[in-house]
Amino acid sequence: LTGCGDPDEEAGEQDVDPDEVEEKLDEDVLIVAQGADAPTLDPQAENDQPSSRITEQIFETLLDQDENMEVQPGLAKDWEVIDDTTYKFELREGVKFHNGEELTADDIKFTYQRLLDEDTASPGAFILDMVDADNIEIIDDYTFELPLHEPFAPIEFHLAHSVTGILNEDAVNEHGDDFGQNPVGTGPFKFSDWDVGDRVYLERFDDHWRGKAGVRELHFRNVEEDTNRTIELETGGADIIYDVSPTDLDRVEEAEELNLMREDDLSTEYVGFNMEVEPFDDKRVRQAINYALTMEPVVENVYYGLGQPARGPLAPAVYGAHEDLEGYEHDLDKAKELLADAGYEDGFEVELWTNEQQQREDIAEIVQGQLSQIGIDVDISVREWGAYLEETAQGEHEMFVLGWVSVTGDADYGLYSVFHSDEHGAAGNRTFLANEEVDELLEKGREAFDEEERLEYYREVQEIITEEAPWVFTHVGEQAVGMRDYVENFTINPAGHHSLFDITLSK
Amino acid sequence: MHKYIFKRLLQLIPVLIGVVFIVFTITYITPGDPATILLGEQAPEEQVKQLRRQMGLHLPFGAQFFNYLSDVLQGDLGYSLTSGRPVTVEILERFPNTFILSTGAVILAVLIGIPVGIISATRQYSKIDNISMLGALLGVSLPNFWQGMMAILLFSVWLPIFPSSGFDTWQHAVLPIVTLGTSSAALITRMTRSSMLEVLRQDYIRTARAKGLDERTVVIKHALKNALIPVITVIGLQFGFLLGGAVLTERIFSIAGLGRLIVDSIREQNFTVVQGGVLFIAVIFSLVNLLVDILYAYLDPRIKAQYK
Amino acid sequence: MSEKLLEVKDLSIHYVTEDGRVKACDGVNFWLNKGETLGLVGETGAGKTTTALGIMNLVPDPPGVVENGEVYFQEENLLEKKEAQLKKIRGNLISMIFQDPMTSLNPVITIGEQIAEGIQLHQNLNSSDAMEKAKEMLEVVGLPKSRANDYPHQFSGGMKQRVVIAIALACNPSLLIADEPTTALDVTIQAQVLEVMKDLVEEFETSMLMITHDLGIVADACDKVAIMYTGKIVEFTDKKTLFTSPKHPYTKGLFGSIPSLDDDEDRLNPIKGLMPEPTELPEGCPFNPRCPKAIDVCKEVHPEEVITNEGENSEHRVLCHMFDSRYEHKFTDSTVKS
Amino acid sequence: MTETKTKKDPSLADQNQQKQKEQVGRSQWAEAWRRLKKNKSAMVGLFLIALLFLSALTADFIAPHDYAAQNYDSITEPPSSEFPLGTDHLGRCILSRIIYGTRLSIQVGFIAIAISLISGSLLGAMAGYFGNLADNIIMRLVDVILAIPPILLAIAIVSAIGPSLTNLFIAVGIGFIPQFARIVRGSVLSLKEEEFVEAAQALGASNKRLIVKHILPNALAPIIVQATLGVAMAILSAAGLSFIGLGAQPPDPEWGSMLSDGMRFIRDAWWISTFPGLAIATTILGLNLFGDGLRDALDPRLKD
Amino acid sequence: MADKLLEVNGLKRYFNTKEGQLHAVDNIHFSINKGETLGLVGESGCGKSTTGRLVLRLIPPTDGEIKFEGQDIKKFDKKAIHKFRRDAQIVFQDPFSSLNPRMNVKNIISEPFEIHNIRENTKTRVSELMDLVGLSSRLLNAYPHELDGGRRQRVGIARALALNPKFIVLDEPVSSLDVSIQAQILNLLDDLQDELDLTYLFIAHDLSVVKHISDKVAVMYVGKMVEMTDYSAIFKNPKHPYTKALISAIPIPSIEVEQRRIILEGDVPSPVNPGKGCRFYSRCFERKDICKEQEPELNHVEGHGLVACHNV
Ligand SMILES: Nc1ncnc2c1ncn2[C@@H]1O[C@H](COP(=O)(O)OP(=O)(O)OP(=O)(O)O)[C@@H](O)[C@H]1O
Ligand SMILES: Nc1ncnc2c1ncn2[C@@H]1O[C@H](COP(=O)(O)OP(=O)(O)OP(=O)(O)O)[C@@H](O)[C@H]1O
Ligand SMILES: [Mg+2]
Ligand SMILES: [Mg+2]
Repeated sequence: LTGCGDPDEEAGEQDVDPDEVEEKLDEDVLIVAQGADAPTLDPQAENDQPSSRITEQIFETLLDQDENMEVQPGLAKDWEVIDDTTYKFELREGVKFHNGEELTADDIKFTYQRLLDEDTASPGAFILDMVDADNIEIIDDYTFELPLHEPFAPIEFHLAHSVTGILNEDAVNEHGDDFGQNPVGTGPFKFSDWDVGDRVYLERFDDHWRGKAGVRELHFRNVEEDTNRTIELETGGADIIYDVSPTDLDRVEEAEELNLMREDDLSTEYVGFNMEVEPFDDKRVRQAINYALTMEPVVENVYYGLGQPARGPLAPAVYGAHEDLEGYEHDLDKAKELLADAGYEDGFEVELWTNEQQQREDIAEIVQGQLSQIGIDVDISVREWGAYLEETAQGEHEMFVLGWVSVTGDADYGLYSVFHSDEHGAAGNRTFLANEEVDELLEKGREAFDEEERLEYYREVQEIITEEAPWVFTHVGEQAVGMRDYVENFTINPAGHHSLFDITLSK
Repeated sequence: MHKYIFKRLLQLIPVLIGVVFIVFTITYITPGDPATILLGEQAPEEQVKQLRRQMGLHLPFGAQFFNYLSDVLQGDLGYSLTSGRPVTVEILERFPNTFILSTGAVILAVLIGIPVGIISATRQYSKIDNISMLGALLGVSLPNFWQGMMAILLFSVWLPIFPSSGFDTWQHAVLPIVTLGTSSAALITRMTRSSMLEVLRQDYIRTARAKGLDERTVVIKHALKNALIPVITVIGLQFGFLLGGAVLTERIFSIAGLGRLIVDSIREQNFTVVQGGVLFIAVIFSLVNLLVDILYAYLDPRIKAQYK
Repeated sequence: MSEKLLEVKDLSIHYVTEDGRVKACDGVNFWLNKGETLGLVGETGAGKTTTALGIMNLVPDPPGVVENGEVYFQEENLLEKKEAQLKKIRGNLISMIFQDPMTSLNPVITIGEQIAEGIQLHQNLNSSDAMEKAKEMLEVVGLPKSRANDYPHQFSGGMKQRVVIAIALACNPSLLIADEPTTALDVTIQAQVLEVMKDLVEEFETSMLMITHDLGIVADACDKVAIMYTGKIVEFTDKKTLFTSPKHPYTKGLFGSIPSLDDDEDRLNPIKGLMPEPTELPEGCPFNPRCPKAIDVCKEVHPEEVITNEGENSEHRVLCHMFDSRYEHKFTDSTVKS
Repeated sequence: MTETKTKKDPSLADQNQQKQKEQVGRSQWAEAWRRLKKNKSAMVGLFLIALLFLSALTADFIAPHDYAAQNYDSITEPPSSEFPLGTDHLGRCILSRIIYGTRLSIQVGFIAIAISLISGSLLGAMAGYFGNLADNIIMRLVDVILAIPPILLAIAIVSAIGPSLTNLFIAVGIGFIPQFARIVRGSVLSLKEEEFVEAAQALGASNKRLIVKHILPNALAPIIVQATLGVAMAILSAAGLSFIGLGAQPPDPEWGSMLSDGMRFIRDAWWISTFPGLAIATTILGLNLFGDGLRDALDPRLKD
Repeated sequence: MADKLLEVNGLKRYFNTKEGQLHAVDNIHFSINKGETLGLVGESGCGKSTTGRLVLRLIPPTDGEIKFEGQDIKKFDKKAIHKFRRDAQIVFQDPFSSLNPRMNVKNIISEPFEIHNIRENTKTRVSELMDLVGLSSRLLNAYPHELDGGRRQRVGIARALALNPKFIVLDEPVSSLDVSIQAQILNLLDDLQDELDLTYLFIAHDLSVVKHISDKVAVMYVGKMVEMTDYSAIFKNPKHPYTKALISAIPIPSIEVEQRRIILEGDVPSPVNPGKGCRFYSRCFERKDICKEQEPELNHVEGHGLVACHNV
């Protein structure tokens, strides 16, 4: 069992006193546990949270976002807008890849071209859809111009997204198909080993441009069961755990040697209507359901107080979220009235779909329970994920429970795909909302370079969406990170992939 | 004997082709499209189509199946849709864990099950018999994942003796092996007992007793070998079952095993891994069965005589 | 009169089952001298095997219970002995050949080993010496030494039976109990096996209790005969007396049931009816429902053993009211005629 | 028979006729039942199964609450007089859910086994009776099913046809086909050689009659035993599938999904998963006890 | 010459086994006259039951001709077979396995009527049959496991008689029974034959039983017929050495006759791929060189019958 250790480690140990190594190991190793393994560490090959949380440590993006989701310099130390569709970037000098090569503008071009190349078949390609990578103009090693196909105001957010992490051309070519198992980036930690399905081993990259990270080694463990993750934290099998189970929040909070950090995230859960089928083509019905549902029980019973009831389509942490939206109050009489207006005084029967995910199933059950009070008879159907996505994309559904994460932390990402009529189906708009006003406002938002103007468009569109009620906004997510009390300087990031550069351990 | 083994190996071929066919069909009719999965939900239609063509997914079922089958026959199980790595590599990476887990569980089960079964049978209806039979019944009655969770609460939380997840050191292996082993042990105990009872009724046991042999010799030398055949069948089936069926235990204890790989792949619609994984387990399972049959021959010369 | 090697006194063994109590062996008395062969004859279920197991103290418990009686072997009561002592006797001083050669050999152990096992145990030999001895025993029963490493399924029925005999005689026992040793065999093979047995018993001076249902075998191989019916010995005497002047109606009925090779009888003269259910034996004499001579007293009173012919070299015991002085007179001439 | 002289065998004048008259005509089933009745643990098993059926039938009357009613005022409450086994995270009465759940468990167990029993027996009977090619093809097919671990097979099937209760039955059922096919084939192979089958053949009986009247009824005992034990295993597999989210549809109170859903509360609210777990264990215990007893009762070798 | 009910010529039946071709029945001839009994004896595995099955067309012969009432049964069409199944019946050796344990006596005995679509008066017919074989009517609802061997065998016989057959194969019908019961059944079979004008093929390994019931006796040895003659001749004056040994081996329940046994060497040889030469060669006490090389023909011996031996 122990034999599957790292060969390098053995080699390295030879000239050091083993006892010392033991000690050092113990002190300088940070173990993070999350609920899934990363399928690959090629940032372009996956677009999922477990992978991003690791690739975030290995790769860096041109721009960065701080804990308030505001854009900060990343590998680019400066940038300017030349015109609507052209940006000029200036890179930091002396940034080293883990293989020793220095970062140049060529690497940026290579990275973006690879991401957009059809052969790469990257699930994250759409993030840079608007970028014309082939025509990136390299001015010198540290300066280049980035052309866009069309004006795209939120581009900075996109350039900070983890799929755009900068790769080294030589390393990619060297490892070919195995790059995902041998990632090479510029980040503060470099890849060292991987027990697939179990643990990823990272080591501090001593030549990082910001200096040395706080810990010598960083391990990401895969502990799927929520309860077990907490147990691992309690028993010292992990120093930090992500996604503390709602039921364990109190336990972690109250334990003396453990700390809990909570932070709103960028996700919104919703119950959507298929607006192309009866009776949900009638706004009154959608509104009635909105009035009939109260989401306090969801937060309370499903998430144990983690997160809050949603009052609009965007999580408050998202740039551009409308903070003053009131949503719908809980008013059964009004709901019944609206239903009667729409001709459904006796209610109706409806199928509510969800995928097999505990919280969504619970939400479905709560919705079922609450809607029975206004005579709507809900039949829950739990679908397998693939089938669920496919069938909801094709509009075979009536009502469904789903969520959306504004991964870039910007309103455009949080609204365009799910509410624009160009995005019907698989692209994200599974309610089939088609509202010209909404479309227009969303398009304007993309092109408005004036912050105030842009925010105004989004305010307006969020109000319309609330009024149109394609969704019942159920829940805004909150992430909870548990850690041992000796873990210091952890900063939590709303996007979920936290930078671990600063962390030190004071055991 | 060699000829027999060879013949059996030959007979495996149609079975395995059948397995390939069934798994392939199941994954084929499963809704969800590998290309979409690979590219993510937000990928543009064009790109998806392109990829489908590239993967040969536009072909009719028969053609796809034969393409796959001919690849398999050449030892190529394809590439994982999520990680892009060869399926064979992914499987072989996971297999040692699963193997240690199931072998450990089977060994534990045999070490408990056979002696307890023998004692129960030789003292039929005694207190020991009743207690062990009740234990065995409970062992098969309690869902495995529940037992696993209880084991974690008991031995990782309340009495922190063993780690609750991961699979790095021998300590990690203890709880999952015990969890899996107990239910198998329960089965083996029951089988051993009934098989022993049956054998102890036989005339040759009476003959052995009439020779004046002491009871130990009668039970161990004369009865056990005869009673072992059905027990070995159960052990073989159990082992095969554990290889692919330890999914729940692997999940509870966060062990990167084969069963979990396949289940995760099913959920991610990572079809190539599902197909390869199931095929791999089927091969191992069939080999275990063959091994069991060969073991029969060593236990029972009559069976050996039939293997031609 | 030579010494009694075995004497069974008032042995009763019952099987307690759900359906009731089977008195498989019920007050059995007989004895056997050194060097003699006693034939124990009876139909299926009469209790022959049970009696034999009783002597070996191997009655399966449960359901069997030894209710009563003594079994004297070399003047010691076996039923009072401890299991450890019995183990020294079993297979050593007393051996038993079981009914079915097909099932009484362990299919997964070589026959050499099965013979050697007992030798090793009782004669304190090491395993290779014991195996040597086992091979000799094989030759004694007419099988080549080389087959010691074969398994039972490689032998024919007759050969297996010879192996069983070799096992039984391996330690040169004083008493051999042979439970229908040839019933499962073909006639010509039966003749071979019987011949081997007779020779060996003579050679080793072994006394034998031969259980059978075939009066032909008794005529061939035995010195004494005990006829058993529903757990009781109904007639016990020497062979000659039995064949020349059988007394019990059941014994006579048996003779009448056997087709003769010499005469051309048109119809056989069988005992009427069937053996009663072992759990529901009739009142009085258990044979009374089938007995051509039964009178009222037979239906009411249990017969007691009557010893006649005491003058000769053997006793002649009969379990029948007809010979009991108390009831003799009640049997009129008309009923006695048969 | 045209002309028959009545010739009564005198042996028939049986003395204990009276006693025998009561017994005569007791089929082997009746005989087995009589033996079963004497087996204490089998009767305990039967009692537990009866309890199961009873609560399934009378759920509407005996359940204290609606199984789906959510009470936000009493979330995850420990056992109390109002909720004898406590409530779950949506404030639903666990006792009521368990009581209603018997219906589903019975369905899962019995329907899944019915599926595998019917198809397995049919396949096994055909393989055994016709032999040769049919035997080879069918048994290889069975080997194929057997070679795929049942839980993977079930997951694959459920993923392919969608997770619903019916599909769960089918998925679990298919996994059990090999067991029945093998048992039935084995019995048929040996029964085929029995003299009573040959006797019927000598009378001119058709293949159909031979299978239906002579072979299958005699193969029934091991099938029934396997079925009782199979029901237990099916309930367990269904619970396992529920654990990975492939079970019943909420809010259906299927025990396996109650148990697995409650698992995340195990440290704070043990009652949510423990009681369904006990319900499963008790049911399976009952079925196993009964099945074991039945095996003993039906096995003629154990008669003496 | 009397009517030949059954005539068998050159009958062969080989089985393919793992070890090779098993000559279960190898070129035998015999015939049975109407109303007579042919006794067929031989050691276990010599092909007696196979012969019985062949003549009833329960298994097809490898070669040879079987004529029933002068007609080749191989050529029977479906209808003729159905008729044949009424005329020819079988009673098996083992009364425990030859009755379906799930059917009661009534069902067993009435099954032939069901199969042959005889619907009228089945009830009376069944009770007549039970009377005939001496079964009490209170056993009508009994199941086989409730009956003892003798009664079971009577049920088997009743079933065989149900369709008024002309011919019955009795495949060791008494060998598993106790002597007293055996005698009762033998008497019954005798009576039935007289009463119903039945023809029997009586298979047994017990010569005294065969002698008691048969008109003619045929002796088989490893698939071959070695001798066939009148029942008295075979006992008084056996010609084939195997027959001699067989007869001498019977234990005679009498102390008056001093038996002189012929003890044969070795075991019955395997019927798989028998070589050339006489099959009895290995055990024969009168063997000659020719016996090893050449298989003896079944020849007619004047005033005796058929014998297959080079010495005769
Ligand atoms: N283990 C047992 N349990 C219950 N009853 C038994 C047992 N063994 C024998 N019996 C019954 O005891 C009676 C005598 O049986 P036993 O075997 O001694 O007869 P047997 O004379 O040897 O018969 P056979 O000639 O068939 O061997 C029978 O009625 C039998 O059913
Ligand atoms: N279906 C079969 N397949 C292969 N071999 C067979 C088959 N039936 C019979 N045999 C073989 O044919 C030979 C003759 O068998 P058969 O049953 O006719 O013997 P038998 O004289 O009736 O013997 P027994 O006295 O033991 O009943 C035996 O060696 C037997 O093993
Ligand atoms: Mg006996
Ligand atoms: Mg036969």
